[in-house]
Amino acid sequence: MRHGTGRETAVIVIAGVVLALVMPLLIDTHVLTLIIAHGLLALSLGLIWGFGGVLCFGQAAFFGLGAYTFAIAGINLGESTVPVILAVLVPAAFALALGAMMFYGRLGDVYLAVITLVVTLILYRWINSTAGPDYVIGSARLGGYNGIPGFPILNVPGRPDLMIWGETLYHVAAATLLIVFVLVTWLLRSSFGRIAVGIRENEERVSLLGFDIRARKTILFAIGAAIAGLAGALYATWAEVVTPSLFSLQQSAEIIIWCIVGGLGTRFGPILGASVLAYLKFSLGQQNLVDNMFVLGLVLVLFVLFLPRGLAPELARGWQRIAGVQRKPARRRRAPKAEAHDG
Amino acid sequence: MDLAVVILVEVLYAIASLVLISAGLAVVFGMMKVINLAHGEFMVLGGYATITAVGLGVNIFVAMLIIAPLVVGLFGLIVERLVFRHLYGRMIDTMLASWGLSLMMIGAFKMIFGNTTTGVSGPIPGFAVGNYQINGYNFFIIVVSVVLLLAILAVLRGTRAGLVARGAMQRADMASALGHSPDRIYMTTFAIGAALSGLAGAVLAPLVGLVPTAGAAFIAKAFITVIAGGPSLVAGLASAAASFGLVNQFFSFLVSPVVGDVALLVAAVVLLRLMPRGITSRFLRGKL
Amino acid sequence: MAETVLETDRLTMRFGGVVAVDTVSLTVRARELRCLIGPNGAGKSTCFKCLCGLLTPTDGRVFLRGQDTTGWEPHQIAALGVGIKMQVSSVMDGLSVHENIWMAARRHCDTDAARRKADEVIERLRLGAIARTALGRLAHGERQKVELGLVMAADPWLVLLDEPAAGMTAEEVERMGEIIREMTQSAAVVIVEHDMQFIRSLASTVTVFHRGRVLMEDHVDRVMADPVVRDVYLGKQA
Amino acid sequence: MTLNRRSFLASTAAATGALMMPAIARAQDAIRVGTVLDVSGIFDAYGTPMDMAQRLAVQEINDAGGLLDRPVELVSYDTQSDMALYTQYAQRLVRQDNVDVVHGGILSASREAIRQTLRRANTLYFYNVQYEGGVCDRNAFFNGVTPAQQAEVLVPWAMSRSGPRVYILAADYNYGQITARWLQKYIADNDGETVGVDFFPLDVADFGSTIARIQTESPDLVIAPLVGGAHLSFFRQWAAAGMNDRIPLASTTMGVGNEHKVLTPEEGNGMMVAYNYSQELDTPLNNAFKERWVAAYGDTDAIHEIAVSHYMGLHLWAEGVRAAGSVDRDAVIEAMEGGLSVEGPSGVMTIDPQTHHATLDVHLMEVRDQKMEVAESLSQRPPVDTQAVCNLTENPDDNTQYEIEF
Repeated sequence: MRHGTGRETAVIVIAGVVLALVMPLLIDTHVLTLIIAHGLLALSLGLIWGFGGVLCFGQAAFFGLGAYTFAIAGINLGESTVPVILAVLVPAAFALALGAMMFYGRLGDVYLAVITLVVTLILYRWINSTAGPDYVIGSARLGGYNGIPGFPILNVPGRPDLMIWGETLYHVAAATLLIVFVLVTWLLRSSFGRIAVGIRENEERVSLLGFDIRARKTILFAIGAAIAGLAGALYATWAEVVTPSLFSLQQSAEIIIWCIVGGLGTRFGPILGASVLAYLKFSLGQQNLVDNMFVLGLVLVLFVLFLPRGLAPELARGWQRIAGVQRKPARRRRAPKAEAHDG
Repeated sequence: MDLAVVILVEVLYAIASLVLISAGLAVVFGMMKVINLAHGEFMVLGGYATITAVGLGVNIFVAMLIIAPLVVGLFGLIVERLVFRHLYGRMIDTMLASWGLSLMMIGAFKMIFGNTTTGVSGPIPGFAVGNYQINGYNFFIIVVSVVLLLAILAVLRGTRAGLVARGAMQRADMASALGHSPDRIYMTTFAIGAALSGLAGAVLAPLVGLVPTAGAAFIAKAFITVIAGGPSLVAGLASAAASFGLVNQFFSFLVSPVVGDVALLVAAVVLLRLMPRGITSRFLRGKL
Repeated sequence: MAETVLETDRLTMRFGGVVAVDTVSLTVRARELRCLIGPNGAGKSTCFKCLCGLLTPTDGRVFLRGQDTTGWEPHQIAALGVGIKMQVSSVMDGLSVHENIWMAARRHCDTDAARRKADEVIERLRLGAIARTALGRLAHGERQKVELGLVMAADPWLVLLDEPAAGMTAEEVERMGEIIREMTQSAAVVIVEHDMQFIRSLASTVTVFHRGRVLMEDHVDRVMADPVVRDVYLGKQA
Repeated sequence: MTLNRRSFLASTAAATGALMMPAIARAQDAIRVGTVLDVSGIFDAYGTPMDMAQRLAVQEINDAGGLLDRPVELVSYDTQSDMALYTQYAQRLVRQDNVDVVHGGILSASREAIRQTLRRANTLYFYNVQYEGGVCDRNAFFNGVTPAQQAEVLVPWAMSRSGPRVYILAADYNYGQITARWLQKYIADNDGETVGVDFFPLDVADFGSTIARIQTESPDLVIAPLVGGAHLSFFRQWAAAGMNDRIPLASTTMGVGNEHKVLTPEEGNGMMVAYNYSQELDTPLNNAFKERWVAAYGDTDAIHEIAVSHYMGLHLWAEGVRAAGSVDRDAVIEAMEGGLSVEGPSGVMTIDPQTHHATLDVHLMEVRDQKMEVAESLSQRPPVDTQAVCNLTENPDDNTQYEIEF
């Protein structure tokens, strides 16, 4: 198994590097960097939903929290290394608290969805009403609807004068995605990851085997939030502005759609979904023929009806047919179990 | 004293509008355990139906109370046949498909009606309470929502369809045991839920400017109200709407409407943490 | 006499006005095989759920190896070394047989040891041919067997089984009996069961539940012969 | 390269292909004007007429032989009322499209989102919308009315027609926040009293409790710088409660997006506003402008004040290029700083070299039957608010938005 993991890592790294070098020939690196940030965000939800069975309607909250943390810490510190670390830690800590509240409260699936959605809305509402001059953190004005422009963008660690942007930012982003992807692979191969999949499959059984599912789900939730926070920081340095729309339900919806379209229960699927749809959205934004919400909605409905497992498993199957490789069949997305009857 | 009356009316109005906003969603959720995330857009469709009908010279009350529910109910019936009936038993998939539908509807509204805020003027004049002026339309909304709740109660209590519905709410297989095909029950329920959403959107249209994206503001509140209400349809709806309406207006008056909204959301989180299965799982058990 | 591994002290569970379990005091010793029987609604399943932490009793206490575990979470009880199998077959459908059993073993040993343990359990249960198959594709009997494997892999000193023989063929029931007897080499086994044929074949001590209370506790043969038991329970069955 | 991209997303190629073509493939010598406007989303009532106006302006410039004998080409992006898209498209305009100037931005939030990006890229920027004032940036020009031009005259006029106790309801973002402070200043300057200030995020649409709260203070006048579609419901609910007969309303924004044409006459009548433009201005230049607009778009329904100021902004810039004889950023800035001036549908507009803001006419108006009737015209008001804090002649590197302090 260890040996297998090593080989898989090597394959991922090689494929990733090749992809990172080839893609700029097809798409502008500026757009690619955005796609990578979205891919990272999709991966974060793909991890907790696809492998942990936790459907979070508010993944955008962690994304926004990461981006805002990066911007606010950047303005106060004047450089970006500590802000990046904080952008990972703050959403993770927030998710730890929120997750503990939800999972230790034994909330069912729908209720989990409601709480995450509501928390996102609260954050959105709150951040949206901070335009007044009293809302400052250190020397950073929160700015309400305006968001925060003009914070220091990513720099070489220890050298605040050496900014990372343009092509270089693309390479840093691609490397970040690759590293996170490898880390997620390792996590899923580890006992923790395999037990998380067990929890997705049958929560009660895993708990009857003696594992504390509440703690494990909380930790997984926090790991997902940490990745989303990192994606937020990446987005912030790319966009050079953070706005409350990062926290919006629209943003959360998009993340879920990326996962569905790409394929749940796979690592690559959500990233693929995010890439395809983010590119589509970017392109649709430049024409007025069809409304892009309409297209996104249509894509979602069609996928749920006709391709509920998403693109990645289908592509994998196509590849297997061509290559004749035998692998384990991809699993179908599970409908949630009936809630445990209460007394 | 006058102020107290004004505040009371505003609180009742807030509760009534929450009931209205949530009724369609509650019926669908109660019967089918499906969260229809296109509910907000169904409401917006009701609003547009009203505005279009009024533009064509129809009496505004006819447009709101008859045309809009019919149009949206019919639309609900069509999408149920086209999309949702393929997804029963796959709860998350149903939710996602309805989300997709909601995005499509927003897009379609933009293409058809444009993105500009539209609306109709309220048909009822304001009137004075002592030194204060109140929006007379508030009373209309309060009346409509009370009538709506009583109507649901009467149907559930007094009719054969209501009996089947109550059975289906308890257990999905109960209805088929009574000799009714679940397929038809689901179809009817969805259409009725959609019609109620259309009614809500139509009745609220004169008060709130209508934009294609207006549904988002409704769905979150409706979602929260329905879930927090818990298993009983009418009692749950009324109790959750009352709690949230009270909290919302209290903070709206004390601080601002934004804080009122945030307080509502915080109340929802606290409530669900304390009563994870909703208010009526602990209180008013066994009521309708 | 062997050490006491499971003890309940006046265990009581009320649902609203209904008393499902009424001051039940049980004692199970190490490596004992004990069956809990009774007609439907007698309270044996509710009692079982109180033992494994799925329900918190209204009154009374549960002790496992002397430790007061009343109100503990199921995972805490399982983590003590208690193997639990519920009435409805409950496994991780999307995972393979090996992955399922590995997970059960993983709680008390490291990854590699858990893999060896899983291999060993699969060997003992003769599941080798389907070790890599996802549980969702298996027949009911096989799934039940895998679930027993989950229990065995945890090296428990107490095993709680709710109707292990339900829905099995005669052959499978026989094999199940063998496995259970094998388990008693290292653990006490408590079984909630309906199937009298099966209970007789196990030839163990039996606790009879009736209306939430313990009616009688004795060897299965004597219980079967008792007229009161026949009246409340067996009489209705016949 | 183009081929690859097309095959990558064949389905959208038809719609987007033109935009993906490398810059070299287009007309070599065209002068490129980049614009970012909300043509869809909740602010499209502002953005769509602005987009129509800019097309008209560019067409006029090209019909007159272009600039410096080169045609002018418009590169427009729809920012979909999403502030995050502004930086995205602004970066695209300067990095990929290599435009010579950027016009656009509607909400102050969008302006602040792109201003720094354009400054860093040394691309000239024109913000052609009324705003809260105070931005001091040599790379940018502003031709919309600011509080000293608008609120300073609107407040005393509205107070003289109602009374001294004023309640302020403002949109909750930089425009509303800063404008509310200016309003408070002018109310105090005119011996009035501000009895309440409330801020509303742009998606608030239910004002029931607010209307009750206002009544507890019983002000003589309500001034409402509210913005966007959701806030329109305030005016409707205000009328529905019968308040429009009891307390007069004034606004610094109502009507900018043609809100007075969406509201019924009963709802809108009597509201007091002050802008640089009204369709009802009976001047030869305005009548000619409306004729050209009708020729292009059929009717005059869409024209509103910021569409006109956007149109004026483009002509101001074109005049700057003509005067400089070049599209080079520094040359155009120097030419503009020479006190450049144009005359158009909204009268004469002259650039103030010290602040890069415009000196312009302001009209006090009252809404009557879905029209803005001019009650009084004040000609050539300088941007004194910004002049008080900003001097680009002395301090050309300044890059701040100054806010009013009490």
